[in-house]
Amino acid sequence: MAEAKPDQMDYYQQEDLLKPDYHPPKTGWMDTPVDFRPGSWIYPGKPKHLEYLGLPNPREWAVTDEDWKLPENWKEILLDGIQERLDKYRTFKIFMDVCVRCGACADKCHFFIGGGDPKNMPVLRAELLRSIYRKEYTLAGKLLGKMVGARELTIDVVKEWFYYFYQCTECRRCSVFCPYGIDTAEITMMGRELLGLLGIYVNWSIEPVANCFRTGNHLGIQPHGLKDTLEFFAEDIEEATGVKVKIPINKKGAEVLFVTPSGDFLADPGTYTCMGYMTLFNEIGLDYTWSTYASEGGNFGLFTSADVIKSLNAKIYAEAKRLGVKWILGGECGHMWRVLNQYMDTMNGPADFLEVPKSPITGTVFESAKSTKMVHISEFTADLIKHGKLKLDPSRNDHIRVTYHDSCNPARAMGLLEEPRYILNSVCNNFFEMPENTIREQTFCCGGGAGLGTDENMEMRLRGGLPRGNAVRYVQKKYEVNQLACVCAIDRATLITVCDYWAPGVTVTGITELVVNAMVLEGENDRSINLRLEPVGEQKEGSDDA
Amino acid sequence: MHDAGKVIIGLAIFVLLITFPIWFTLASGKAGHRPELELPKNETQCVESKEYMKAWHMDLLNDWRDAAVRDGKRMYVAEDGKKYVMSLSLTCLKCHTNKAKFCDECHNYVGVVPYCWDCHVDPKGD
Amino acid sequence: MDESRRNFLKCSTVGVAGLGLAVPVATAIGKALTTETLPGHLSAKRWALVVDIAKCQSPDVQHACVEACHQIHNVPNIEDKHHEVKWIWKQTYTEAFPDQVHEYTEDRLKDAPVLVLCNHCERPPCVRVCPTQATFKRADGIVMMDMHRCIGCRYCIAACPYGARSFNWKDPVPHIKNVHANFPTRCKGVVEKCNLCAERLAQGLAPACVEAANRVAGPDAMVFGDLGQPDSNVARALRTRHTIRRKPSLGTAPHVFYVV
Amino acid sequence: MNAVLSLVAVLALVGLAVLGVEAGGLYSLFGVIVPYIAIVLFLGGLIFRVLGWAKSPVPFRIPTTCGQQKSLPWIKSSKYDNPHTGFGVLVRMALEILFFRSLFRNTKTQIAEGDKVTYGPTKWLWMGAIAFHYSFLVIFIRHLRFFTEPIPFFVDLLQTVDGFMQVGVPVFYMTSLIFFGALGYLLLRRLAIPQVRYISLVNDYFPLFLLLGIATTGILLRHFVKTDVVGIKELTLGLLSFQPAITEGIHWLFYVHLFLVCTLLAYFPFSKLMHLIGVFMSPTRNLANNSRMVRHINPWNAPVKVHTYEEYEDDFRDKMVAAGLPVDKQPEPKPAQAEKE
Repeated sequence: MAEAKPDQMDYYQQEDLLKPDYHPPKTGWMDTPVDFRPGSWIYPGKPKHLEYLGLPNPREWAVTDEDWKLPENWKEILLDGIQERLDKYRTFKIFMDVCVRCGACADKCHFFIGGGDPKNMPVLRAELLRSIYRKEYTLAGKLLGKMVGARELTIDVVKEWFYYFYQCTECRRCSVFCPYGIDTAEITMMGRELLGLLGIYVNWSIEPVANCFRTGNHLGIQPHGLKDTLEFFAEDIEEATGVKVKIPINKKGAEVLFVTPSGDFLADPGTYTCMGYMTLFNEIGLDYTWSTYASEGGNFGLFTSADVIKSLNAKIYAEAKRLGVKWILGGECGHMWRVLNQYMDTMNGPADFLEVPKSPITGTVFESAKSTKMVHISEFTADLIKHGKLKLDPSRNDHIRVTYHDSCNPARAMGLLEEPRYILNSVCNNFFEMPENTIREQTFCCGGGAGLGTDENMEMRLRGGLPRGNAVRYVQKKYEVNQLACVCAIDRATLITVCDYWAPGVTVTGITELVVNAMVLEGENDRSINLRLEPVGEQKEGSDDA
Repeated sequence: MHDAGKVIIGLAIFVLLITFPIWFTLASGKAGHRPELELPKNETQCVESKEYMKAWHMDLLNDWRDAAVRDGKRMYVAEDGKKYVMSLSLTCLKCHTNKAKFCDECHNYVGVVPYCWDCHVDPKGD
Repeated sequence: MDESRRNFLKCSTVGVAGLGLAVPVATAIGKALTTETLPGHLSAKRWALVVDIAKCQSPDVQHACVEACHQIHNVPNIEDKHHEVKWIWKQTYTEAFPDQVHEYTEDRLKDAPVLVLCNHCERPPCVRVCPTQATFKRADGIVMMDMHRCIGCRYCIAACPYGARSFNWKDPVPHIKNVHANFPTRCKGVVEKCNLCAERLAQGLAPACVEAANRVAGPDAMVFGDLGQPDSNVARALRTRHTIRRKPSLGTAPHVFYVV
Repeated sequence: MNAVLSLVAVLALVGLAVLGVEAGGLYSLFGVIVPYIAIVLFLGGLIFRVLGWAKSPVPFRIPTTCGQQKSLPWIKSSKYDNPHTGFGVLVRMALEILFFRSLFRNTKTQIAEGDKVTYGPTKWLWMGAIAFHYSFLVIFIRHLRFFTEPIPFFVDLLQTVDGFMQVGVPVFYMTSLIFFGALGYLLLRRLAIPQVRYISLVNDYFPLFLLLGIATTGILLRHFVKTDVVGIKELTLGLLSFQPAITEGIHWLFYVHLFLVCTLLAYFPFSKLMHLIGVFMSPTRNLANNSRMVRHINPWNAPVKVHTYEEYEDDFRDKMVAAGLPVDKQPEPKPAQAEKE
């Protein structure tokens, strides 16, 4: 077997990762330089994507280069950028000023728990920016400098920002515990925007952004490609269930526009979730349509800048208006729902051309979405189940012992906690919760959110995934859990690695996949295989072996 | 959104609370009030010096009560050798005949509520 | 340095601990107290009281004793039995001496009213249980109460086998007919009892009840004196008369004796 | 190091006041001018800082949600941890400000038995914080007896309750002890916990030492170095009725106490102590999670470059047509086809 590389999980020994050194280094944090070891950072954005998006300073460069090829006036750009953001965001100003460094946030961050690097304590992550703010905007900082936590803005500070603002998944767990609600996600977003002013992006998020801008989705799937994909899924659905589903695309006058993260078009197990949507909508006879133009619910703009969020998100309302739908339904995704819940209406609303969402099947009016006009698939499905509109046979999922991972954004930026649990309890007979400090608003990130879910970042993903992985292993040992359900596409991509590493034998699934596997469909076949085209019951044996 | 209204109302409440002593005292018109003590007419000398009594009278009384109640010794020998029976009602109030115009003046002024009078009797009533 | 100050200093030292300021500052506190006893005060090695049951049986005598005591000590007169406060009062012989009576106890004693008060025990259980040393035993045997210290926990009430202690369930002042200015009243929430007229002894006077009993019932109705002196009238009385104590089996060694 | 610097700074302030009053006789400076400057800096600075915060808008509604959202009527929503109404926000803020709700949630993460990550509840920091803040508040209100004439009833009431134990004369206040203990705890944890020590700055130690200095001088003045409190009240009433006059015979320690308090007041608006106001203004806590119900307005919501559907269709029209997908604008007919027709 070839020697494992830093971007492969076999490179890392569990014994090592389980012994993070929580003792801070002897040198003060301002005097401790960043260690750019492979596996702990992400490749920079390629110039072609920056050029396409009209972002500044496109160039070839590497993180390990001494010279990051920053513009001559980089310092001025950053300081102007800070000032601009202080003027634009009260959050930024207050969060710069009120932290008392009580340290309550420290051991709430999955990267700190798994890595022990003090700069991954949310408080210190923020201090990286605060120290510059103090130097430039406070009298004490100007006069007393380091003593009061102020420091000069240097290239090394910029490099440190890059390292640590791309070691934060903007999961907001620390914010739950902060007595002032200081939201590190906000600070990380500001930090990333500032870096962006110098053309410092990571390719893992800026390439999807460029793709999304052009093709409507992160993966760059073109309209005909999307059609092919969905048709391919339809074939699999027919094989699995015997039902031939309709595939409405760009259909004008449909009642509902359905938007989901494009991850569901490409990678397993997201694809099964996608097949789940198609089967579900077909079964209930929903008059809906896919869109090729707005073929992305996710929004890597959230990991880039407010302007990019807005630019990518604008397509959803624009397409809803063009197609003349009544309201919008959103699929299972984490950060997508942060954008839809907290930014969309403000940025691109008002959606006065749409109607308050009303389920055509149950007649339920979704009052809580009366302004955005956008409903979460879990809210929609839970309502269907509550009204008995789905014929369910949960025993079809009896080979699955499932636990539920609250994705950070729906949990802490929205509060979608009960709907998925209600669905899971309705479609599975064996549902087990992970320990209470690791679920709901205290849920742990997968370690790969906010644009960090790439293999070159493997060490940090495994370290950051430790708390979640450990909780999964706990229920795996205690309840023989063999599947982890979630409502997030990034989770469906990154938790596979986390589970394989920390809790091997546990597979990852979306909720809608489980729903459809338990549904009794009209005109169905013997349903001996599930949407994964695996014989029902095989998975359990598989996990027993593991 | 700025929520300017809420911020200004909040600030106003804060300033109003913080400046409470100023407007409260000015409004009461008693800012210039000073305690006026009615001193004994036929006695010029307290058991100890005026300065000592001003600062330490409460400790002296405390010591008196312990000596009288716990040790059974009821006679105080002052710095100058004079002897006094240790009794709030019988000794102190013999000269300071008007509690209201002596004790209470300062106590009320600085908000001291001694619990002496819960039990000890002011012979003149209060 | 006296007891309460020492305790206070203990508390405040904790407060400023670590600042190294407590010691120099504590020494700067006002001067030490010079005190004396009053001229003519009565002292004893061990005070004791002998009550002649027969002589103190008449309502007149008993009334005089109770009145004399309660008047000078500002003991409130509260009708409600639950809230009643008493320093000296009457009980039947049977109630007062339960271990002396039997089914053939003579009629003259059985229901005879006996004056009872705090026994100023040699081994007072009330002192043992008091968490703040508000109740303490003086060297001369008087079981004394320092009202300033009483926190109203009522352990002493539970501990006293003679029911000699009363709790002030409400402010007693409105229930005092004529407030006696020379003696403090009590406040709500403290326990009180007979102090064997410690304040009168300090002035050279016998306890008020003794004075009243002997005035109304004639000499030797109550004999009060120093048991530590073999020739004192109290010592003599105990030597020559048959006396009993209340509930001797409890081992508290009361120093109020009764001539049967 | 930062702790030592802070201690030295506070001791220097003490020395300054002692020297100024004892050696320099600068009573008017320390008794009148400094207090006036301090209160002006405090109020002016605080208003300036708050208006500075308020000048920046809250462009997005980004509450941290700590419970179930309001969605379907049959799902019980968490009214206060994830409020969707103004009233819910009010309760959430009250819980936060009065009871330090978020800190109460605190957990301690440990890796147990080599491979189990555990999260135990820990209330020490919460207890320390509550004890400190509430005793501070009580001490603050208690001091109103020196600043008001007549003294409002609640000040007397508070003093009675606080001195309920009736230990010593003048009675020792329970909050004095609690305040000291809490300050000591907050200082010790800063020094003892490696991570917290690592992040602690002079800005963190200085207020702690300053408050310890204020508390120490205060306790000394009340219990050990008894000075003329009537004179002190005459001084304060003079100050706040804008007829300042120095009273003779006040102990120098009082001027030290006053000077440290003035330092605290002047330092307050320009330090982390502004969390007093910040806690009210934090947008992650004081907004309702109703952004899907009510549109939140961003005042600087500037237009951005968008790839419009028209541009998109222009890019992919041929492929869409070839795949049988509907298009808004039919492709230009090719010349050959035109000929046929």
